[in-house]
Amino acid sequence: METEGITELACLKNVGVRLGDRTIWSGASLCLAPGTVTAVLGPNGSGKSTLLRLLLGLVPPSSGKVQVLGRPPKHGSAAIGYVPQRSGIDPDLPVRGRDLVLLGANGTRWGWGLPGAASRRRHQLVDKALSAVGATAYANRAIGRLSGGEQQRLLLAQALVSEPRLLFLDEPLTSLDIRNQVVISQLVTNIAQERHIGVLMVTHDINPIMNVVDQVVYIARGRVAVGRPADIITTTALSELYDAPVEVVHDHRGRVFVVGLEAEVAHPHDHGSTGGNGR
Amino acid sequence: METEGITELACLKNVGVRLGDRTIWSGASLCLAPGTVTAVLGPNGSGKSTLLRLLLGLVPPSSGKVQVLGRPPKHGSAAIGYVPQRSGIDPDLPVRGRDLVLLGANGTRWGWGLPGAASRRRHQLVDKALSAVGATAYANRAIGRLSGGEQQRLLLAQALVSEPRLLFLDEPLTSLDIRNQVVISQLVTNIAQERHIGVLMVTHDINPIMNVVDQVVYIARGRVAVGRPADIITTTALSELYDAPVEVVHDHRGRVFVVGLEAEVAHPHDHGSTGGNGR
Amino acid sequence: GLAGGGNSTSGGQLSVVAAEAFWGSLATQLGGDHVAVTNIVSDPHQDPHDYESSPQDARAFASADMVILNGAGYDAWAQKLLDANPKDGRTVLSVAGMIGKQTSDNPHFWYSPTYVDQVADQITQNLKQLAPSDATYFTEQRTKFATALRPYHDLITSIRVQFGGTHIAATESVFNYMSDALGLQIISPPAFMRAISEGGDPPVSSAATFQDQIQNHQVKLLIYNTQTVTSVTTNLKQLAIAAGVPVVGVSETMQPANSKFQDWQYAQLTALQKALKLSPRG
Amino acid sequence: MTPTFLLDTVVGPAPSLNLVDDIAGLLHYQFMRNAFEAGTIVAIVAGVIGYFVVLRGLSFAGHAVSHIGYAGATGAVLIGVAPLGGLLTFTVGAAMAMGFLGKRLWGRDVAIGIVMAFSLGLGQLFVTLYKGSGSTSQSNAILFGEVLGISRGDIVITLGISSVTLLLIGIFYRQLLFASLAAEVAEARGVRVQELGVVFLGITGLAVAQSVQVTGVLLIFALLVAPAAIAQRISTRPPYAIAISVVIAVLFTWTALTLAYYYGYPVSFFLTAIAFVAYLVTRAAGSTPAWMTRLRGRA
Amino acid sequence: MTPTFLLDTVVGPAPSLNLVDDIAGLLHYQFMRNAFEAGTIVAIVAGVIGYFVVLRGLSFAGHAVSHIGYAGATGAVLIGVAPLGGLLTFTVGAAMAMGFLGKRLWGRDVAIGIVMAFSLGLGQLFVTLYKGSGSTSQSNAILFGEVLGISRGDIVITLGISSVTLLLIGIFYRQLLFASLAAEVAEARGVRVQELGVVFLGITGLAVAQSVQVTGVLLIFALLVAPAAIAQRISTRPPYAIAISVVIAVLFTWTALTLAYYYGYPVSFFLTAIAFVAYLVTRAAGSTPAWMTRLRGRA
Ligand SMILES: Nc1ncnc2c1ncn2[C@@H]1O[C@H](COP(=O)(O)OP(=O)(O)OP(=O)(O)O)[C@@H](O)[C@H]1O
Ligand SMILES: Nc1ncnc2c1ncn2[C@@H]1O[C@H](COP(=O)(O)OP(=O)(O)OP(=O)(O)O)[C@@H](O)[C@H]1O
Ligand SMILES: [Mg+2]
Ligand SMILES: [Mg+2]
Ligand SMILES: [Zn+2]
Repeated sequence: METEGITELACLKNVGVRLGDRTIWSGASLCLAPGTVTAVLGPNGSGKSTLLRLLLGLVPPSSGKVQVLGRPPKHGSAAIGYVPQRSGIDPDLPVRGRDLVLLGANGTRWGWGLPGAASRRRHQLVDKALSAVGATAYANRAIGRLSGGEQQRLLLAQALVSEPRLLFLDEPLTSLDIRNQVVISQLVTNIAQERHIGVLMVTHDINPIMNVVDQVVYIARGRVAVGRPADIITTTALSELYDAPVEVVHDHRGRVFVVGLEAEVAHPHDHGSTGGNGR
Repeated sequence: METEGITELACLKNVGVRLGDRTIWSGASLCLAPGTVTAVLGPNGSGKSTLLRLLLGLVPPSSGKVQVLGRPPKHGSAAIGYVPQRSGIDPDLPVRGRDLVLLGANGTRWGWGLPGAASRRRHQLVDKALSAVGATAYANRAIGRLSGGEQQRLLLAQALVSEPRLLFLDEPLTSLDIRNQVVISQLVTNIAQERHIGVLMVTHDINPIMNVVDQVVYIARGRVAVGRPADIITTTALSELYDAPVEVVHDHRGRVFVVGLEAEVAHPHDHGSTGGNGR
Repeated sequence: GLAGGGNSTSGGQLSVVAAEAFWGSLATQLGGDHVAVTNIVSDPHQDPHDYESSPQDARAFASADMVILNGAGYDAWAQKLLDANPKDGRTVLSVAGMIGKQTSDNPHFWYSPTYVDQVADQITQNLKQLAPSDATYFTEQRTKFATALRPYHDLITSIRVQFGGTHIAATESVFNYMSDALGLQIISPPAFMRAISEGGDPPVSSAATFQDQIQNHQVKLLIYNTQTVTSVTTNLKQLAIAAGVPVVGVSETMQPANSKFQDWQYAQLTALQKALKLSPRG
Repeated sequence: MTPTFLLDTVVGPAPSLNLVDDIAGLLHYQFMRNAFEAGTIVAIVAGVIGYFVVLRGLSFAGHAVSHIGYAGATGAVLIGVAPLGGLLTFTVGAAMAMGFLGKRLWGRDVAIGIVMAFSLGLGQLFVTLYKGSGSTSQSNAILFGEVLGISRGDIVITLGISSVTLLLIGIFYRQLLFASLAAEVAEARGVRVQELGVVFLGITGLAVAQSVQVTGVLLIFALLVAPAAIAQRISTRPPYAIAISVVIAVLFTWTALTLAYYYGYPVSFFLTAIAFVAYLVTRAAGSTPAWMTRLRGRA
Repeated sequence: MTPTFLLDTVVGPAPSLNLVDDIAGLLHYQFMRNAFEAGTIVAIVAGVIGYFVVLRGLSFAGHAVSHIGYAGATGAVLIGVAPLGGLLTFTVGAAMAMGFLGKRLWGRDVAIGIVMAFSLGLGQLFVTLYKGSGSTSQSNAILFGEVLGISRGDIVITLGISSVTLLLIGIFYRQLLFASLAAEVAEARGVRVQELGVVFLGITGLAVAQSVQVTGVLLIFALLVAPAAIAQRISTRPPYAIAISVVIAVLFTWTALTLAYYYGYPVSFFLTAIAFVAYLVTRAAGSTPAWMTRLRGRA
């Protein structure tokens, strides 16, 4: 953050955003540097997905200045890899997963796409990406019939294969089994460093990405806080952010875990309710 | 499990299931007892959601015997609350979240639903459920426009309000912020105990439900293992199950955490690949 | 040919509404200045998906003293407009009803010189009943009209004498009554003509037969309905022209729309006669 | 050039400024009274069924039904039975076939399209097979109603079938709504989603086929789609939205009939134009503005 | 009763068992040669465009376009310009309006329905304004082609417009596919999803309008929907599925023309019946069986 300058891939300066007649959040200032991973955290409905859509140019800022890859974002960008929160893939979609991934590589291009060196290279890229997310086994099956986690991995492969300069991932670990949560967060970090791209990743579960994050963006109660993980992932800071007692614990290898303090949690409006004791 | 008998809400005896031309899993035997919470764990595509759909009677068993609420399941059941993995709610759906929750209470009934004592009681139930999942604030907005986590909570409220004897939740904590993960797993346990119903919950993240689970069902590699959490959530058992080094750690309060051992994890087919170093 | 708003019996005139202008033309000539005639011209070949009466039409039917319909399903909409407005003392003349035809019969009754005379008689009779005091006037008008029709009848007779028995082709059934009257023999495949007049697809084999009949000069001329034009009929027309078979256009409704019935028919018959004379080989 | 035409055909009686006189003028003719009555009944049914048609994305099916009845009536004329029987058999049968073949949103329009095309093809065949002429005029007469040509008998039949339709919708109301909002959950809860889809298409088929017979194709189709689509933008509460849809449908019908009476253009032109403009306006307004939001908050 | 009718009308030449003779017989008439040529061109275009029509759930739009052209042609006749101009203006214009109003799958059928209803209402108005001058038959002739009435000139025009259509699809191919499979992702990646939808509907409008003019409404619609729907059940690889769709469309056309030649029923009946049966068979077979799975594995 402190090194903000010409090398930044994307910057927000005092930005606010409105959807419908509601102000989602305002006063956000942050930058994404090449080779870094930024985690976006915050309670449901705080506007994390909206931040991604703003950076993609699919939602306009209501105030402030947004620069992405050197210009204000507009109508998306072929240089940005994107995994949405909801895939919206129809169960009956009669197309292979592999084809969706291939479109990640060439779906923004014009023309039919003749065979040739470029096409072969793209097919190799697709194979690599499928293998990296562990989707090779089911890449040739109709995508709609796949399980939630299988679809999620194909969407990730689709984003990786696009050779992006920025990677926006909206809860990319959703529906993934533990093992793949680890594999894929590792993968994303490696890619960020090797290719020198910026990664912005929305997540609720800090564990799988704890040691790969360079910057944390917290969105809550209409405000956006940005900082280093070490400064923000503390019991005090998180408890305040989530309006709930959150404890940060460390295991015997020194890694960090954030745990809600179950005993003390109760719903503010309806203390101790179980949602159905009225029967 | 050992107390299998007439009080069981649902039982599988040596059941197998096929989808298309693939055997998803076979040889599953398990029972759901009233007042207990069963967690379903397993890698992506192992057939967890399929187990739920089987118990709902939406997928037929290819072998073995299935009994749910005293008879073989068929075409779903009004006595079962259900939260699917993918909501499939259209972004433009012009209906309030509250109405969906209300349909959870009366959507299987015939007729128009005249106002009266029963109707008032249902509306109270709806209000309680909304408040329990913390959805009161946005329950009157069009459901399609809500954030992923907000929709997820409404789906949960919909399942809770149906006064079910069985509750099938497919990754119900997906997209929920940490705080609500805690609130809702607590809520589900309480309901299971208070109302004496059986809960079957698919999850990847064991943490939020670790201390509420009575039984664990592991599905992997076509086999289904069932046992007490203490027997199964061990470093050895899980590492074998997930085909990956998994460590089970405890924090200073004595709670259990399952952590993938990142340093040792690599994709089996493509060791050390980052999915895109071919560029 | 647009319908006026003609409200009920104005200035001592009887108000007559004709569903089709060709019947209206008869009524106009038979009623003279004692009758105000409103014609509801509507294209019979319109896709019923795309057809609708206007409120003026409905009002005209509602307030008429006498209504003339073709019937036999040809103007079912008109029957509907009548049913929607039951009115005492309104005379309804359905041509099909009068001559005892069903919905399954060829409804192009105005192409039959016999039916035309019968309808004229019936109109006169109805007018007399509606306005008994004008009875003599209407009798005079009927006589005048008979005179006006004479060239038409004479031409029919002359064609029958000269060309009776000749084989001809027709793209659809509009001309059938007239060809009977003329003694001409339409040998085109009935399945083809039926399909065209019903707005259907003609069977391939019937199209092939039709084409053969033209190219092999089995027919002396082609009768062509200028108002049910499809690409198939256009093609046949061009084929006929190429093969030197004369093509005579006939229209379903009066052309031009404001002409007199007998002038319209006479012009068509003259063209037919000319074509028969021109036609190569007997 | 158009203005000339427009001025040219304004031949209707001019409205006075006296409301009572104007209404009396409007209802002077039996055909206008009948049109208002039957139009209102049809509008109410269309408003209710339309809510579900729009919610379930079934406009195509609603339209296809009017084509399909045509084939049925032609076939009935061919084998010599009452065209109305053929109409209803074909319509309800085809609606059910559509329902069975197109369970989900995706691929349903294919099922509708193929069933519709086949029905039309059969209609063509029937026309060819029919020996006498006049099969089309005969089935036309049965099939395509005219809002200005409605008799008292028509109104009684319309009222009867409409009541049945509304009753059926009432019976299936909550299950239908559940299945439309969250099909997978509804299915899991025991709602027979596919069967319900078939039944609903059958009901729609019945309602549309009988309305087409009375008021014509365009009127019923426009009333089926536009009021419900507008209502869904005004209220997100199903019962309110249905009520709004009914009110809009009735208002559209009355306005179109009145305009058509005073200016000599077809009722269906006014109705579809009103529907189109109203829909555009709602969409343009629907993006956010405050009054709409307030309305939504309440309704 | 039906069998009597069926036997009754078999009036075509009987096929010999000699293939060469049969083909020569089939192609003896110019109109049959033209039908085969134009039918093949139309089938190819329908096979390609149909793939996207089915994938995007646009069958209704494909059908609506043929209604809409009618209004345009009638309007053109009314103001005295060439009907073809009115046809194309209305078709492409309405297709674009549908595209703008119906961005997403949900609510799109409403947009199509309302635009279609309004176009039909306008057509109605034009007919009223032009009453009595044979306007409709003139526009009918322009609008509704017949596969048996195709001239050499028609073939040239068909070939021209078809090439343009295929070229446009080729240009937008990958973006169209991306937008159809995962609209949100494609939009984020910079594909102009909404504009593309409008353009695609415009292309479809062009292709359908011109095919309707040559081969008729039923033929193009059945070819647009059924072959693509079947192909999507056979292969999950887009290029293969498109190729299969084209092959099926061409085979359907040839089979229907041949059957219609030998048995005296309309071409459109055979085509729609073949399409319907083939679709049912593919669906019944599509549930699982081994051969299909093997085929899928390969294609
Ligand atoms: N209709 C179908 N035909 C063939 N295979 C299917 C079908 N539906 C699902 N499958 C496959 O069955 C397997 C099990 O699916 P299921 O959804 O039960 O997995 P899951 O354990 O819930 O996975 P996840 O954790 O990703 O949700 C997957 O590999 C999926 O691709
Ligand atoms: N088009 C819209 N109009 C009005 N409000 C909207 C619209 N789209 C989203 N919202 C609201 O904006 C808020 C932020 O949504 P967003 O999807 O960004 O939340 P999020 O932080 O990603 O939540 P989650 O963790 O549940 O995914 C939510 O309350 C949502 O209901
Ligand atoms: Mg989000
Ligand atoms: Mg699952
Ligand atoms: Zn249509």
